[in-house]
Order: sequence, then structure tokens, then C-alpha cells
Amino acid sequence: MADFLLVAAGFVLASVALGLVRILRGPNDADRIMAAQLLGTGGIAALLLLAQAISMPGAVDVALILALLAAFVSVAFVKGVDHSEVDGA
Amino acid sequence: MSFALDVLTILAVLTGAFFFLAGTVGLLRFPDSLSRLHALTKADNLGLGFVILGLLFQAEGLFAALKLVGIWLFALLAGATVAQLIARTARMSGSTM
Amino acid sequence: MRAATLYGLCGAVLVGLGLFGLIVHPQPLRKILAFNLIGGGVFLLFGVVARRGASAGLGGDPVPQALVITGLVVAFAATALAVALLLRLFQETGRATLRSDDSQP
Amino acid sequence: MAFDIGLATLVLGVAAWTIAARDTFAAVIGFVAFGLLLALVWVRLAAPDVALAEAALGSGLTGGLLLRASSRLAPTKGPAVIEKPSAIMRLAASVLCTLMSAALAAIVLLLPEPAPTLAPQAAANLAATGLGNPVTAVLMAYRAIDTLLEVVVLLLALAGMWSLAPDHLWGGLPGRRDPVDRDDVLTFDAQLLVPIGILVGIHIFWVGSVAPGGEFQGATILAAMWILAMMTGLVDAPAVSWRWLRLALVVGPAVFLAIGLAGFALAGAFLAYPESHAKLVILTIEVPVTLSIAATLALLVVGPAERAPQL
Repeated sequence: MADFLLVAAGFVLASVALGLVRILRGPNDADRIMAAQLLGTGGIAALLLLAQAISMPGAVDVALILALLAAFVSVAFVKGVDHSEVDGA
Repeated sequence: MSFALDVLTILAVLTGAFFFLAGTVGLLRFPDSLSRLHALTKADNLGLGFVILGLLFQAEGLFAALKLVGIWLFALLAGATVAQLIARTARMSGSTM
Repeated sequence: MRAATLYGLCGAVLVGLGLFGLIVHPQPLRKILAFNLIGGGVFLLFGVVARRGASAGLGGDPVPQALVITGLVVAFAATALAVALLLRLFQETGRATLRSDDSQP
Repeated sequence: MAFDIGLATLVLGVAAWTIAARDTFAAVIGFVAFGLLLALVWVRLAAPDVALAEAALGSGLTGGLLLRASSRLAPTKGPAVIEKPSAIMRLAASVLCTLMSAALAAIVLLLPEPAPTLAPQAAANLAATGLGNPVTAVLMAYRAIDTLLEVVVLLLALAGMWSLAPDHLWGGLPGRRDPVDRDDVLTFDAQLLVPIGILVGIHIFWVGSVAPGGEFQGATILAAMWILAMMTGLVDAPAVSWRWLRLALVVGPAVFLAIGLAGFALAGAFLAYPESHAKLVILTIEVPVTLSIAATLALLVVGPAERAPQL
């Protein structure tokens, strides 16, 4: 079971890493934040699978923080985009 | 009993992994920001949902289970918010991007 | 090779990458980012030392781990101060570079 | 092992992107992703406490800080490109950095065997502190003086930042106040997230005595939630000169220092705790310290005063 979960974690991370190519290609900020979002969700999934695989319950708290702070960062992002439109005009 | 739970976990995690792959493919293949957004926000949150569902079968105790569900809800909230706002900024900038 | 050693090598490369960015990037904000990469690499080296020190039923030596937590907080404070300095420079001069001559358009 | 190789490659790839990206904003996004991956690495290195700190501080709060900065600096995107260093300079830099990495890699490969460790001592004295988490024991008991100094360093950084405000704004309010739009998704988000986030922050702080977590990680989450409320305009930033704010900032280090001095009388040394009540004393320190750290971290993100004080 542990091996299966570890492989699943690796698979999710790998498929998310492919999504990162999207960051590299741009072309605009919306795409980039989307790729970061995908990495966030995938990272949380990989972390949870990993936590179960190596039975480290503390890692679930890490995923909890990541999920919470992902929401925080996304608000900061949107505010940033709004402000730079105002400032840059 | 434990065997049955393991099977359920494996099935759910596999489904979740499939959705992650689907989301990535959508992200890479769709031509414009809005349809990529559509692919991403549905697929990856569903993927995370299935992974968490799978792990729920292994959860020890109610608190651990609640924490897992809470993580999913946070991720949904973040995803939904960002999706709305990205779509709004994308539309306001007026291009199909 | 142990997994810890692998991450140690990863940390070594990170320090090099960050240092490169710190030297070649003209924008101060990019320098701050690069500096944080160096920090990440150094912390990873500490993490390797901690992991190798696993014994007495602990997954790693808690002393370097605690040092890294302290380091993360101090790195954050330094980053925040650097960002504030940079924003003030921008407010004052209308530009965000470190050049002192007046060759700017 | 395959998992570790993949993860390490991904970390390096994202780091390289952070350096190579042409656009600053894209580089910052790369940095947030980098922090997230590092949190995974810390879990692999069996250091969940550090993973929590990395996820909260290294990725989350630093990410928010840098995103704000890059959006404010957006108008300067163009001209800086001109100042790129010459090819020779870049080549020299890359040689230097490669040597640096090689030296560090050699050190990693030549680390002594068996590895020196303080883990047995930390574990053996854990009972005396009344704590169950060895990392918290190091931070709060064995090396408490480091932690005390660190809290002071945070305060100094804040004082340094505040003094960057122009003279006429001294004592004023940081940033601008964003108007609250009741129908906005962001407002809804913040109203939902902030109370839950505060609970999570307290939870992470509280479990820190027996499980991964602790005052720094908890305080970072509390700080993030305060910033979230400020960003969405739910609450206004406090005036720098506000008396209660100053009190919240210094109460942690003050209590820490007072208990440290009391250690001379009670246990014969600075920051020594009486063994029978060690856990109680540590908690007495941790609660105000968490409050102070949270306030300091949040104010470090919102920056120096930019609006005149309201009299």
C-alpha cells in the first residue's frame, strides 16, 4: 500500500510538473497563476499521499497550511494585478 | 475489511491521478486562457477530491478525516476565487489571450 | 546514494544558481529573489546534516532543524526590509535600479 | 528514490526558472512554486516542523510580500533590461558559481561518517522540558537564547522598516485602505477564510508542544490572516504610533526576557526553567511571543507608513 501511494504521489507531481511548462510558455500572468494553482493543488495531493505512505501525520498539517496559504497568495496576486493596472495606467 | 478499504483507496487515488493528468493535458492543449481555466479548475480540484476520498478510507479517527475534508474545502475555495478573478481580469483586458 | 545526499547536492546547486542570479541580475527585486534561493540551498544543506544525524528514535537531529526554522524567520525579516528599502528608493527616484550615475533616460 | 530524484530535479528546474525568467512577476510565481516544492523536500527529509515553516513563511508570506512588491514596481519593467551585464561578466559569474556549487557538493559527499548528532541528548532531556516535540524543545528550552534574540531581530527589522517612512508620515498608517466591496468574491473569501485560518493558526501553535508545529508556524498563519483582512479592506492597517500595537509587538520579547532573568533566581541561570514547572513556563513565554511574532510578521509585509496619522 505504501509503495502504491508513493508511486501515486510521484505520478501526480510529474503530471503537475508538465503543467509547469505552461508557466514557461506564458504568455500572460493569468496563465502563470493558473499553473501555480495547479502546482498548489497537485502539491497538496502529493503531500497527502506522501504523508500516508511514510505514515507521518504531521505532513497533513503541512498540506493544510499549503491549502490555506494558497488562498492567501491568490488574493495577494489578484490585488497585485488590480493595483498594477491602476498604477501602470 | 481492511482489504476492501485498501481496494477503495486504490480506486479513488487512481481516479484522482487520472484527473490530474487530464487537467494538465487540458492546460497544455487548449488554445486560450478561458478554456484552459475551465480545464484546470474542474480537473485538478476533482483530482484532489478523489485523492482525499481515497485517503479518507485510511484515516485514523474523526479529527484526521475532518482535517482532510477541510484541506479540500480550502483548496476549492482558493481555486474558485482565483478562477473567477482570473476570468474577470482576462475578460477586462479584452483579448482572447 | 542516500536520499539525504541527493538533496544535499540539490542544495549545493541551488546556492550556485542563486549566486549567479544575484550577480547578473540588474533589478534589485530579482537580486532579492536570488538571495532567497541561496538561502533555500543553505537551509537544505542544514537539512541534510539533520537527516544524517537521525538517531534515538528521531527522524533527524532536531538542533539543525530548529536552526533552519530560526533562519527562515530571519531570512523573511531581511527580505521584507530589503523590499521596503527598494520600494522607498522607487518612491524617491522613480526608478528601481542600483546605478548611481545619471545615464538613465 | 525515483521519487526523490524527480522532486530534486523539479526543485532545480523551478529555481532555474526563477533566475532565468524575463518577467519579474513570472519569477515571483516561480519562487512561490519553489517554496511549495521545498516543503515537500522537508517532509522527505523527515523534518515536518521545517516543512510547516517553509510552507507558511518561505512560500506563503514571502510570496505575498514579493507579489505586492513586483506589482508596485511594474512601471519599472522596461528600462532595467538595458543594464544587463556583459557576456564576459556573465561567463565569469557562471564559472565562479559552478566552482561554488562543486565545492559545496564535495563537502556534502565527504560529510563524516558516522554523522555527528545531538539527537540522543535532545531526546534524553525531552522529559525534563515537559514537551513532546524535540524541535520545540530546542527552540524553547535548550537554545532559548537564540529564539529570544531572533524575536528581537524581527522587532529591529520592523523598526528599520518603519524608519523608512518620510518624516511627515511618521506615526501614520501603512499602505492604502482598499474599499470593501460586499459583493466581491474576495470579500466573501476573506470573511470565510479569516476565522477558520485563525483557528488553524492557534491549532498549529498549540500542537507544537507535542507534534510538528509551534509558535513560528502558528504566528505566520495568524499574520497571513491579518494581512488577508487588511488586503480585502475588512480592517484597516493600524497606525504605527498606536499604543496597543506597540504593546502587542513588545509583550513577547518582554515576557521572554523577564522569565529569562527570573531564571537566575529560580534555577540559577539565565533562561533556566525550574524543572517541575518547565512546561508551564514555556507556555507562558510562547503565548505572548506568538502574538508578538504574528503582529511583527504582518507589519513587515504591509510596510512603512504611507498615510498621514489621523489626529
